[in-house]
Amino acid sequence: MSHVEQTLDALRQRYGDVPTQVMNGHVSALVPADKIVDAVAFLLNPDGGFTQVMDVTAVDYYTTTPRFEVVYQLLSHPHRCRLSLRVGVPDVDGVPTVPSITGAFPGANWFERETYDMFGIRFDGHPDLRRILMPHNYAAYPLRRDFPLGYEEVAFSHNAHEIHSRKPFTPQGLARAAEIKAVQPSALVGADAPPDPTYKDSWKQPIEPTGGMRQHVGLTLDDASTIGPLAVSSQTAESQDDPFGETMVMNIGPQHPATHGVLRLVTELNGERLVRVMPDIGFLHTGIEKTMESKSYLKALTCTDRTGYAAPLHCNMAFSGTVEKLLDVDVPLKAQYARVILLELDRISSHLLFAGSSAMDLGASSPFLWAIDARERVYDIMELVSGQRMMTSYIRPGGLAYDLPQGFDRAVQAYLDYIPGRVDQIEEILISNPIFLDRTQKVGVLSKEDAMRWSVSGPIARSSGVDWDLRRDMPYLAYDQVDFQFNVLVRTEGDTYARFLLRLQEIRESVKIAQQALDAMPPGRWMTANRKVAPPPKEEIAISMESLIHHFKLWTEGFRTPPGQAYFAVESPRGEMGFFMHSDGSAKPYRCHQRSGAFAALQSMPLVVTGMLISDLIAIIASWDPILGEIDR
Amino acid sequence: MPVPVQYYAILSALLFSMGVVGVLLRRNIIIVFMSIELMLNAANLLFVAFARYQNVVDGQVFVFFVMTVAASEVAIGLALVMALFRSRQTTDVDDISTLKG
Amino acid sequence: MRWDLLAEWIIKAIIILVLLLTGFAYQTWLERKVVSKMQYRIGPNRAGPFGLLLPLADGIKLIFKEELIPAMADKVIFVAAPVVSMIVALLVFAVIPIGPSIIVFGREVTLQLADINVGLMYVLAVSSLGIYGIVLGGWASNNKYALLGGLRSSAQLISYELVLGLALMGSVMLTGTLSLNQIVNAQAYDFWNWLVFLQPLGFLLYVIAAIAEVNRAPFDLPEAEQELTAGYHTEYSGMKFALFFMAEYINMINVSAIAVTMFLGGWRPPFGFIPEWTGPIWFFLKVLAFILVFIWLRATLPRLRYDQLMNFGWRTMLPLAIANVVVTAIAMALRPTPGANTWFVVAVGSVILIIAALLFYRSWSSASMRRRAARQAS
Amino acid sequence: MSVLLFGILAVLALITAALMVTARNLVHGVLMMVANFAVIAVMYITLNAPFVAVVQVAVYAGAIMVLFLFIVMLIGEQQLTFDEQLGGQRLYAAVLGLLLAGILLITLVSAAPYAGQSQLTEEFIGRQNVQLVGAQLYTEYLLPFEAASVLLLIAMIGAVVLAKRRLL
Repeated sequence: MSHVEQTLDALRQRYGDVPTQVMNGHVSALVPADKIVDAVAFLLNPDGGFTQVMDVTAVDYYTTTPRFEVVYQLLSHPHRCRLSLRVGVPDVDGVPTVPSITGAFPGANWFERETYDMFGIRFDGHPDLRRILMPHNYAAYPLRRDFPLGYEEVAFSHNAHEIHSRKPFTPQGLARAAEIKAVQPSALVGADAPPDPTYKDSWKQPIEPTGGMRQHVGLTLDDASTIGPLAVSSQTAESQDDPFGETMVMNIGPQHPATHGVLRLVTELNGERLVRVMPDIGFLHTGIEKTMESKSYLKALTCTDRTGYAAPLHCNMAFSGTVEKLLDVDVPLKAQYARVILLELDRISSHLLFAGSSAMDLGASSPFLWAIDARERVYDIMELVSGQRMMTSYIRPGGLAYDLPQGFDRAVQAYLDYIPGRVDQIEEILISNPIFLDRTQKVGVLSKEDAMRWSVSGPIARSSGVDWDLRRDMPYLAYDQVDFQFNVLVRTEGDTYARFLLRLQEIRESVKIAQQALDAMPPGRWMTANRKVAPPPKEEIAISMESLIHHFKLWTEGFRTPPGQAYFAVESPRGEMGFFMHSDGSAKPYRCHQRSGAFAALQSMPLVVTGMLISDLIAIIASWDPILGEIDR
Repeated sequence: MPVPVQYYAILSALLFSMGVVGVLLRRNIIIVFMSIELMLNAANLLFVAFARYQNVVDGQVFVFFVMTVAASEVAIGLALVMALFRSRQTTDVDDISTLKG
Repeated sequence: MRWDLLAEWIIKAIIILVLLLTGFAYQTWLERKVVSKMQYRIGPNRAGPFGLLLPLADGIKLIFKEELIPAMADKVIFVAAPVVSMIVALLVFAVIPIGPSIIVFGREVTLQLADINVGLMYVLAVSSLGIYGIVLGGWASNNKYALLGGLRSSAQLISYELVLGLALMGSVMLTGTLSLNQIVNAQAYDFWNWLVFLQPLGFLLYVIAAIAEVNRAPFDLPEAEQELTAGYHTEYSGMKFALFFMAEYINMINVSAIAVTMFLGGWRPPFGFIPEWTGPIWFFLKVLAFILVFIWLRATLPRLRYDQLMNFGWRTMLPLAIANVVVTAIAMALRPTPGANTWFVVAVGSVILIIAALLFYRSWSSASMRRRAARQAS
Repeated sequence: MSVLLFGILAVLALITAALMVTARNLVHGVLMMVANFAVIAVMYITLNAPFVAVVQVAVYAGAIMVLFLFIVMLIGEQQLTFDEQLGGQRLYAAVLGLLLAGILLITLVSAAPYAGQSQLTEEFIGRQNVQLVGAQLYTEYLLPFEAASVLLLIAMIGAVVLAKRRLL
């Protein structure tokens, strides 16, 4: 009896009837709403066997009651399994409300904020329930199914005023939104059933967050002080030497050379020493999840490239893997090997970007350009295989977009021969430099416990001593079919130096994997033979009417997935990159949620910065390797 | 035509008086400090001028001593300003007239 | 009033100005070219052959760029700050000898604007004013990054100026003069008379302090773009920014020229048999070598952190500089007859000092590491 | 010529001093003080005291006033400026200042002729100035010199102690 079954039995004993769903290995259990905190706390203790909550999100079953379901993805490191908990969300005072699990697992903090932001679900007991991705005074919940899809009008100087006055966050916009009652949201969404009168225009009704809607513009440190890690650091700040009895608040970002995108950090400084730091994200939020929910699976795939743009193939892979899990298709071995090679190249390119930019943030410019040079050569290979350098969308549900080109193995082999030398070079100029060591060692130490509690995964967790790598522990693709010889590198220091060195050395492990996959690549098809997913071959279309029709249907309408839920994750360069998908049986994902490693990891950054200097903060941000496209989505 | 030494004496006297007026007139401790520096500077000028007209360098040597004193005074004085500002949040000399900490 | 002398000064001043400004322009070109070679890049190659017209293009771009003055800035000081920086940078070169006396149109002309008897003190005094441009620029911008950059630089410059001055004192004691011309003459005629061999530690300390003085990597904290966006010149654009930029590069030339003059025999050729009129060429080559070292360091080293910089300055550099002066003084007092054995005593003293320095740095860094580890653990 | 130069310098020195004393903005005050020191330094050069002049610039302008500036910026210029309510004090200050200026003028101007011959020996104070000052400083004034260095040391320690203490 597997651990998941044991757990389900235990849950049934505790809560009576626990309806479960199983879909191709994805097990989910419906838990009573008032028991969710108890359930999570029970599962996360050593007896429960689960260690981390990897993801929290919601599904909007528009027109049914309860309308919302919150979905929790639990991961067990010792038993190497996942369990999904679902909770039907009851209404309290007209507002969908569930208890927050942040008390039992602090790492759910940002996930719950995002769910609140996107669905308007209130999490009782959450320490800091504010909008996270949308503007703080945004008056709607965009991932609700009845939220109308629109488009962004481009504001030119001649019409900027008019357009801005229509925005939902301006007073005029709010007034207009109240006026326009004629527009039926359902008409825009294209839903079949008439909307439930209880929820009519519900996407527009503002929900008071705990503590009332904040009137002031932007975030203040009063807000910040209520957040978990910041509240801790503000206590230590009292005991620090404060020469003037006051501190300075400084904004780092969103436009700042060292924030790796549009990340804003509200910092409270005592001289140059950090008292508190509060990350503020969402500047790059483009509603990718909403967009994906309105597109067929193949078109939605192209959106994933645009999220984790430093490692786009991993996003492709996580998405395709989830869809394959829903479809239960077999991917041919050649495609799997090719995917492994490309994913490892992708990882190398992402880690190179990290190594270069974090060296650059410490003031060393040469390693940056060496790394970028090496990274361009990965793009050359990507261009060779897909015709695109960055947004390849090459890995697709069922296999690859098209066959590998001639010369692929030669190009990869040349790169694999070349890259270790370049890595040595970057490592040598930095690791042998006492200034670099002084800047990074013992800076920003993240403890193993904190890494676990804050849902951190991937290289950051590994450099804090968490021995966990999905490629080894929950293998996917060819990782489970072939015994690739590679080491999961684990360091115990947990400082910036460990995070830097670990990623750099992971490049060598990636080279090993890619080399073995390249040597052992079997011949065969690049795409699954399942005609429900893969188009018929070109030569068949020329002679068969049915094939042509099928091809046409596949490219216009897309393939349909069986109804159900699935969660699938890959080991991306920034930790666990997972997709949660709910399918209603149509050709579009009913709910598609991307779980990004960088998003989860970034919320733990304020833990380690107290007492550090601004310069250290720069090094720490770099070592967290945030990619804002992936964080904001 | 060389400059008569009286001219230097007049200039020095005027600068010194300005320093005194600054100390009397202003209550901002930093300006008061700078006024004291101005007075020392006026004295220095006279030292150098007289040394020049007596064809000796003793006056110039004295300038160094004055500068040493000025530097010490500034080091201590500014440290005091910092300390006072820490405890009282002010640099108004009238607010810090008591000796109580 | 000697009008001919005045005319000579004006002509020399103009020549120095032109040399410094062209030197600045081609220094930027050189830096980009050299750094690009170190980073597997091509570097400037569009404007003219080998990108040689790039400085010109840069200048035109900067002149025509919009000049922004932040609304809440102190306008007068905001405009004055880069000018102060630039003027101070240009003033320093006035006392540096770049060649021997030559006969032009039957008139003996020294290749130096002013041979004043307190030349070295003048250099130190004037370069200590350079800080005002940076601090005021940072303050007047009314920008927190700029203010932090200004504060950082004032603390940094004050700390390293002490070392800078003390590092030069050993040479002054050995030559017994503050006049740069006489210091150069004291290092005649062959290269083994250069003061760098008598003052190796002084030379080393000077070079490190000089890098800190001109805010170059790895001491470029006041303008660390990743931390303070651009530090004190965050708000500057157009020509005002260009003035700051020029001041920084001309200061690089200045400190290199001082290093050459004080330690590497100034304009003197390395061997006595080379004719003296080649002096300016040797001077140029030596300064160029220094600038290449500056560029090399920039391409290689990461930046220090602020507290590390301060620790290094006060706990390592300053004691060593003082020790260097003391050892030099003892060596001079001990020499039996003037000129004899100085060589030996000072050289031995310096070697001992270098060993001491290495040991000192080792113990200091490991001690601070242990302290920090203890603090982290508690 | 030299009287003209003196006149210009004297006017500049007086203007900068006056602006410093009356400055509303502390940074401007500090800058005026720096300008004043620079003007006086030029005056020292005309008085054949180049060493004193460069030391004046290096010590006063390069170190002491930077320290002032540093403090002003560290604490914050806005926090250091406040409305100074002086009332009747202003009148007394002006009267006393004028009185003092008068007394000083009378005393100094009448004393000046006794200062010595105004005949100058260029070779005495010219090129050898540094050596002369140094020789005087380290022979005749050795004791005061040592005393001054001890004073500096005490000041340094005092400043460190004051700055280190949490509360006064």
